[in-house]
Amino acid sequence: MTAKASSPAVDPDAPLLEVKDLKVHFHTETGVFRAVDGVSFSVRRGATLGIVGESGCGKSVTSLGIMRLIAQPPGRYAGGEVKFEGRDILKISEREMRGLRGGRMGMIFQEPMTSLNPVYTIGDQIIESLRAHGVADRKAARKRAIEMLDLVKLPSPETRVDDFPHQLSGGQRQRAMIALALVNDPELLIADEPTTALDVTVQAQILSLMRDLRERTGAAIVLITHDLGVVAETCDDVVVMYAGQVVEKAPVAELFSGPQHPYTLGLMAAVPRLDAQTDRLETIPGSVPPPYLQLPGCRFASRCPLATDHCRAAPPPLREIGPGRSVACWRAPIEEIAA
Amino acid sequence: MTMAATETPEPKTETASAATPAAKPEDAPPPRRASWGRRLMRDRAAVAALGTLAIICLAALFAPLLATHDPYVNTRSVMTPPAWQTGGDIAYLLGTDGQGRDIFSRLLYGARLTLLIGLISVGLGGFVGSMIGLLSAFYPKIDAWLMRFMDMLLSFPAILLGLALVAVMGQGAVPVIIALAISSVPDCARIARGIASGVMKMEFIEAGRAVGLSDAALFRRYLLRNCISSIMIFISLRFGQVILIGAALSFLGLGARPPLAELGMMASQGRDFLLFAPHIAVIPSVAIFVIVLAANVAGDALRDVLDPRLQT
Amino acid sequence: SAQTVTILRQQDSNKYDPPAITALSGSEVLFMMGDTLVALNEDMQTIEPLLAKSWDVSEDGKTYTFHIKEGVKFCDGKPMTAEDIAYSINRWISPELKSGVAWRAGDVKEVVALDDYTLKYELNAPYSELLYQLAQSFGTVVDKENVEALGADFGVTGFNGTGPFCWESWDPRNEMVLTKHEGYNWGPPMYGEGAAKVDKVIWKIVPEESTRTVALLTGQGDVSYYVPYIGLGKLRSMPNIEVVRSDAAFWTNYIGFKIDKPGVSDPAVREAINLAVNREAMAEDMFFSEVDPAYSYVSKGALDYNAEVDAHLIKYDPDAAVKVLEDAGWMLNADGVREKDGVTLEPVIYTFTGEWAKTSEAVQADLLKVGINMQIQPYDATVIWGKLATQEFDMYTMGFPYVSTGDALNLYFRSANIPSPNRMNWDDPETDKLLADAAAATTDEKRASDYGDVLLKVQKAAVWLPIYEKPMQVAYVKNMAPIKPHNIYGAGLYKGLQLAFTD
Amino acid sequence: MISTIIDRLLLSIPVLLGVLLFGFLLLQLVPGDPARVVAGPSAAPDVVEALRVQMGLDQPILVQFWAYMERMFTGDLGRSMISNKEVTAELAAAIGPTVELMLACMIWSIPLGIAMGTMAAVKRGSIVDRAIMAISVAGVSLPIFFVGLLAVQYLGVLWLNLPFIGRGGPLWSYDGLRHMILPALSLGAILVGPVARMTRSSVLEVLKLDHVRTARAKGLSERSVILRHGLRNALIPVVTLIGLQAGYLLGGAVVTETIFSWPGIGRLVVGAILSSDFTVAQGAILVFALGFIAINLIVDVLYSLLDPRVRK
Amino acid sequence: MSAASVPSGKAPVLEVEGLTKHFPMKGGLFGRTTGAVQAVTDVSFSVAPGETLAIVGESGCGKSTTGRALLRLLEPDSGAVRLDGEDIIALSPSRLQAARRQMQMVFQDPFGSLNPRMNVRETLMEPILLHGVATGAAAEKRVSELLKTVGLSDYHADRFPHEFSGGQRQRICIARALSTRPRLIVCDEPVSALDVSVQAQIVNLLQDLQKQFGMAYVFISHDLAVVRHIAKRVAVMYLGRVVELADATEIFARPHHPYTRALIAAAPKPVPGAVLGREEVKGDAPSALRPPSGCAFHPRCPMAQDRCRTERPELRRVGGAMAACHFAEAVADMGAQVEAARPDALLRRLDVLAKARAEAAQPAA
Ligand SMILES: Nc1ncnc2c1ncn2[C@@H]1O[C@H](COP(=O)(O)OP(=O)(O)OP(=O)(O)O)[C@@H](O)[C@H]1O
Ligand SMILES: Nc1ncnc2c1ncn2[C@@H]1O[C@H](COP(=O)(O)OP(=O)(O)OP(=O)(O)O)[C@@H](O)[C@H]1O
Ligand SMILES: [Mg+2]
Ligand SMILES: [Mg+2]
Ligand code: NI
Repeated sequence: MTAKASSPAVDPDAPLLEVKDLKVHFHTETGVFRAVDGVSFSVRRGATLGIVGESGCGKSVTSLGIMRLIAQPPGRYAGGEVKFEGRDILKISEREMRGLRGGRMGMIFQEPMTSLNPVYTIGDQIIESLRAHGVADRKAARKRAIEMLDLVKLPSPETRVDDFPHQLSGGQRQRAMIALALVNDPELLIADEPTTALDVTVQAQILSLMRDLRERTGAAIVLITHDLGVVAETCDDVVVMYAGQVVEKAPVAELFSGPQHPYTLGLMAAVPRLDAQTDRLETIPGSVPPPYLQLPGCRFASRCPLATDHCRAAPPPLREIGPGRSVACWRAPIEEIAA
Repeated sequence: MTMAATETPEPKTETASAATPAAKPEDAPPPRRASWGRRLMRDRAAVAALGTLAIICLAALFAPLLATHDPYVNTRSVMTPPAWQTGGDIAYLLGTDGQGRDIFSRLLYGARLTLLIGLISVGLGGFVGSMIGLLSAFYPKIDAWLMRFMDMLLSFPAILLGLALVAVMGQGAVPVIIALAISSVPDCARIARGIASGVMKMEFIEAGRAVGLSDAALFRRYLLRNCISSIMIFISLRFGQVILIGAALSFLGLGARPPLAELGMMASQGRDFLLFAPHIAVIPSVAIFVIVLAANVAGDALRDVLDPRLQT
Repeated sequence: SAQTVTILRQQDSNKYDPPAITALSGSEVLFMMGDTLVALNEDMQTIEPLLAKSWDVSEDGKTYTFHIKEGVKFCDGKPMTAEDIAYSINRWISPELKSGVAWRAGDVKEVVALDDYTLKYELNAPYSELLYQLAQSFGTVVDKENVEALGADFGVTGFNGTGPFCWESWDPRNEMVLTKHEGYNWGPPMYGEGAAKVDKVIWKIVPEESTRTVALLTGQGDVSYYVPYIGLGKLRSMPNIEVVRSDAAFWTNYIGFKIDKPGVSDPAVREAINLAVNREAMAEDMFFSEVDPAYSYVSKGALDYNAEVDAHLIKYDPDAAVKVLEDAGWMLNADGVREKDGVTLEPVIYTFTGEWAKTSEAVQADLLKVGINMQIQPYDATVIWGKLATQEFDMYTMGFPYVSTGDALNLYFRSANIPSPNRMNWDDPETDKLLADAAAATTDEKRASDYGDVLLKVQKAAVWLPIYEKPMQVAYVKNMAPIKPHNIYGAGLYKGLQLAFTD
Repeated sequence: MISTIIDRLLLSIPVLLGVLLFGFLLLQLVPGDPARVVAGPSAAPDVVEALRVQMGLDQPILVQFWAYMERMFTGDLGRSMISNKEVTAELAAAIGPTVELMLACMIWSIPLGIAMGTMAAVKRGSIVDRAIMAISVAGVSLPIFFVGLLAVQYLGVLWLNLPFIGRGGPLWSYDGLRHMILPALSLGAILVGPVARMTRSSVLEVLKLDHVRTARAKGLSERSVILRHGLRNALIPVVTLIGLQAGYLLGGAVVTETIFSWPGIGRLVVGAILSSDFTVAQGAILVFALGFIAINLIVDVLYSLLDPRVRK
Repeated sequence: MSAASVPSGKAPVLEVEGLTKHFPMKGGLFGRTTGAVQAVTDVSFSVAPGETLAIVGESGCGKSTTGRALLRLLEPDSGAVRLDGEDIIALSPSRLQAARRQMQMVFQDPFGSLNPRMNVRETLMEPILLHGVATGAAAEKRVSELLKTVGLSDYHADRFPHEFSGGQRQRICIARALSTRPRLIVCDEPVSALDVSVQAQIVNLLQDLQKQFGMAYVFISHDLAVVRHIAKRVAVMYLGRVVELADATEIFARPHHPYTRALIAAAPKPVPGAVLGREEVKGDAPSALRPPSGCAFHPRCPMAQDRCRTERPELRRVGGAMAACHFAEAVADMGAQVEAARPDALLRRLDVLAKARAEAAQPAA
């Protein structure tokens, strides 16, 4: 039992966060819904991991799962581990978890509109977080809040700190949200589609802000998005999810230069490109299998032109196919088929 | 035809669990969320409430058949306690009132009138109110005016309105019904407007306009159809309150004229005997309570099942 | 403090201006706050001196000369003189005041103060009731200065009287607080002429019937004669409560018929109604035998009661009622209601709310059994008087206090009193003549015989349905000195002079 | 804030005008002749006629309305038709007790309702939740007079021997306080249920919102998540509900005042209407409407205190 | 000022001139007007038959308002909208209703734009019957044709919207828009709410339908990549005004307005490392309630000069484009992005997929 030794000497290369075979199920009226069904990945300090995938594939549930913010019921952790600095945080007490949340683990949500409490000033909300994590002095907390707002480039933070969320524009709100997430210098920042609700110009500002902050603090970032462009620009490694499972994992450059999973391939091809005009967009025929169908094989099989009976019968494991690269497909690598 | 996979996975081997050989997975019938009726029936309190309501309604409907005595005929056995109490008489199940009339029989007839008053007024007020609410959501131009008007109505408590109408029209069920109906109007209008303006914000309204629909068709087929069930649920929730207010009016000495039995009036008459024969006041009060409780519980359950957004 | 008596009553009065207020709720307080020329003994027969220590009546019975007590003072300390009495009486009968009870003062020719302590009361015609009427609260002596100073607020923000208690404060619909009038020593002999024995009287309004009972039980009130009948038995059984009763109180509740309305215009119908209503059962079941069922229009004990009437009382006999109706041609129609010549027997009754409504409901139920479908229209006590002055109804309910047969007959059966209080529209020259004769009679025999004739006549015509005679019952907590109920105008405590605590 | 109040006051003007119009119509519509009511039943026709002229009843209706409005704006509500007292004086005497009663009833029932609702929401699905909800729905279904009668019977007579007749004096005196308990309890009982239900559903709603998730992600304790981020936001609709319930509460006050002989506006208006004292009724209705407007004004102010988004 | 017209000789199907719509801001008692949201100001453009004109811009810049004003779902304050030469704005309500046959709309939200209480048949039947396109059996037949056209089957007709996925719903919406064979379809962000893979299906469908039926599209979007893919010409809006209007190829190769340039630069590209050297636009878009003086973009513009603060640049012809910038020429000279080809590995693998698909489809065909 080494749990007492809360801060062992950390190997800087050891992953800060390691998710192993995480399963989150929802028990609803219509049955068990496996929103996240065996997701594994890890993040190093100072690195950004992107998670991409279609709507509903379980990205948000994964991120909330890491923070232990799944509402139970209807949600339930059905298995797996979430190791933060080597400790499985699914097993620690709620009290301890509270210390991590907002402290060493920060989170940014998609909707800057609704993720801030409309009845408190943004300053209050940041101060609240500071005070929950040990800053006793209100004055100092306020000073720190202003600093933080300045850091995220909110114009005139001294006055803005007393603004209510509705008095800020969408981009400013998201900045405040980032300030809130970062105020306690987290080592891990989870950002669930932090820019989806924003205009491209503002999105660019926010993304660059996040890059700056990562460089400054060396925090690890898990960035969830459905926008491959954002991933390409921001992430070091990418996890591609499909229907609650990881189908591919790769360093960003490799993923974009040569995706291995047919789904990733389809996704890449379906994105219209700004830098080259194509006649027709590639599509992935069909759609995600409804969650209530408990398919025995690969969940992508029904849409996959390469699927074989084997694909339909047995779920492909996530196989390592190179340094930092894995894919969950029986038929990968694809080039070999052509050969 | 090769055996190579097409978009259609052939359901051969163990994939049988993939259910029907749907052409596309998205076409597979989703596991049916239990029908709302079924879900309602799963809620035991709701079932009890609905059952109670049904029994009360039936009892009220068939009052002439079920009544053991003529509700208007007095006897010499006054203030007989209910049958189960000492001094009770099995012939008078719930005892008799101060005039020696059978409370059970009067209860049946009373429930009849009470329910009738509630239904008519809630129906009338609900209809008018919902129409006003729908219209003001549909035509933002008249919205402010209609809502000011509703504010005005709202500032007359139903009981006051009832009093005023009785002053004008004389005692009777009609002014009470009108008062209750009028006082239901602003509430229903407010709720209907809320529901309808939610619907009006939806893009399909604009889509209907873009298709070229006339206002009338848009109102009927798009707005009304989408609001009606929510509004009905609210109206059904309002029913209990209306009965309570009606009973309070009767209690104040308005409402039905004697010898007609009405639950509120029965309670009101019984209060003079409260110390000596409490059952005369308590039984009708409890009857009102049970009716309203059942209506509320059933309404709540209905709302939870049909339209959980509605809360008040 | 223990020297405060809380009296519970049902409703408040609009104001406390003697001639303007005809309701008991006004009179009962005015009796305590003010004095009248003469007082009435609790035997309800004997006139006692009050402000007048004695009086002479002229030969022709038209002129009364009152000799007024000396040393009587208003609450504000001002001495009261005959002038004040003359002012009060003249105010009562003045046309400007439009008092509904001006007629009670008689056909006045002139009321003047001859000197400070002599009052001349001159009538145009003899009026045998006069002294009784002068004992009522309407002639309560008021202070002219006070009346003029307060104007419309007289009896609302203040009242300067000579009674055993003085106005302290009035919180309408809640309570009226009176304080002892120090130095009061001119009360009627029956009460020993002294001052009040308690410091304070609070008239508390408690509209709910059962609440009044409970309030006495729980000591939230000390005395009440507004205890519902159902509560009296309970109160009697309580060790700490005394209930006293006076049968010398004449109060009859009756239902009257408009004898010129279709249906009830048929004497057979009226007779049948009298036969059909079980008043004995009502008295027992609804009023818990606290009242006596009534069959005659005035109580047998009342002055000038005609014993011949006894032979014409209509007792409960529903079978006979049916027979009378059928003999007269009133047959049941399809709805089970009797009908004749296109007239259905569905008389409308105007009734007071409260106890009267209950009575009407019982009557309604009894009548239904013989095929008469009476329609009840209850009205609040404040409106019904106006309603009863109309010709809209077929039957009405009414209760009235009286001291003599003549009292009742004069009130209700003179054609001059149509439409109100002669709401029956009883228009009979012979009655008028007999009543006039009786009023002017100079001998008791003559008066008794004339009144007796009228009584017999109306009783035979079945213009009323007498319901019950109610005695006066006062309930009070036992640490109060024994109370003898009075019944003048229904005011059970009269001057409040007997109110006292034993400890 | 100030401008919110001013705006709200201005918005009340049309409502107020409507109320005035209603009061005027009431006098026009009552059967019978106001002059006859004033004159009394035995007055001679010429007296009544003179009174008609004096009261301006012979004028055209618009002139009457104008005169009426003029009187209203100068604060002259006329004199009682029955007691000939200044209506303003009558109202002034009755308004204090009613306000007292309202305050006393809200002071316990609203916090209790909020506490119960929050508790139920937090313990959603548990026994506690179900118990609280059962109590609330029962509270919503209780006829107000029944609560009053029971309070008299049990708390007044059998158990606590609390006074239940009228007002014992100013609220701060011992006697005044004791007299206040039962009426305030009975009247408040009808408010607890709705407030608890609304609070529960509103808290549940709010707890589902994104910003609560943010609060949790900050590592706040569940307690401050619920109180600071759940309840605080949830109170906004609760406050609205209280404003809407004001009418029901005012109506309930009429019944409560009757049962407890409380010398307030409620009893005044019942008495006035039953006795056809229409000037007093008119005045009382006006006061009720003003009360409603005032309560809603307070609600609006509270609303903008609670919700910065509606602040100007 | 109809210089912004169709380059080719064909008569335009849609001509918009000086379209303006300001929303008054009401506040306080009696709806005092406290200001106006200048949602759309003086917008002019035209669309040729069978052409796609895209309107792009940031949130709140007035794209939707323009689109709705075109169909007179909103009453514009001023301006003219001519559909085949007929001024829509001047039409009486009944004529307008008839004219709607020629112009239809597809909305952004596939979940909200179908009446949840009407099944697909009813939804499609409604415009058909309303405009007398067909009746009775013919109408039924038309519904089933429409379903097929958008890639759905007959058996879908009896289902209700909630039984469909987002992509399928958008197909139904398109079918509804097609049902009257309109000359013009306004698509207000029809693919923004969809996943990329579904988005691709819908975009392809829209293109196919245009080829087949030849109607013109006004395609509103904030996604430059989609716009580039689908549109022939592009209008860029900023704060209610058109700041640039040009051919798609021209705009993406050589933006003439600093805002267009910034927009293109800000769009993330699915190319790792592309972010380097991006110049950011400062701040957020200003409020349409109080647009800045002069050029509305000047507070955020890296090239802004004093002149920009005071003098509002008119939309003028600059080379092959129309732009509203005092320095349009200078901007154009700055050139644009380098095109990056798709990596080989990706292309090869896509090839494999395509072949497999083709193989699978053959026997079926
Ligand atoms: N509380 C819940 N109860 C039931 N199902 C849920 C719940 N939360 C999420 N889900 C389901 O889990 C699945 C995964 O949801 P999740 O929010 O993680 O998707 P996502 O990948 O974040 O999608 P998006 O890109 O739309 O945000 C969804 O199908 C969703 O319906
Ligand atoms: N009905 C309305 N009332 C008041 N203002 C409105 C209304 N509709 C739109 N606006 C305002 O007009 C401006 C333009 O809105 P519009 O919806 O046209 O923008 P948009 O370009 O479509 O934005 P988005 O990309 O967010 O859809 C916005 O500031 C908006 O707030
Ligand atoms: Mg998500
Ligand atoms: Mg838009
Ligand atoms: Ni596969």
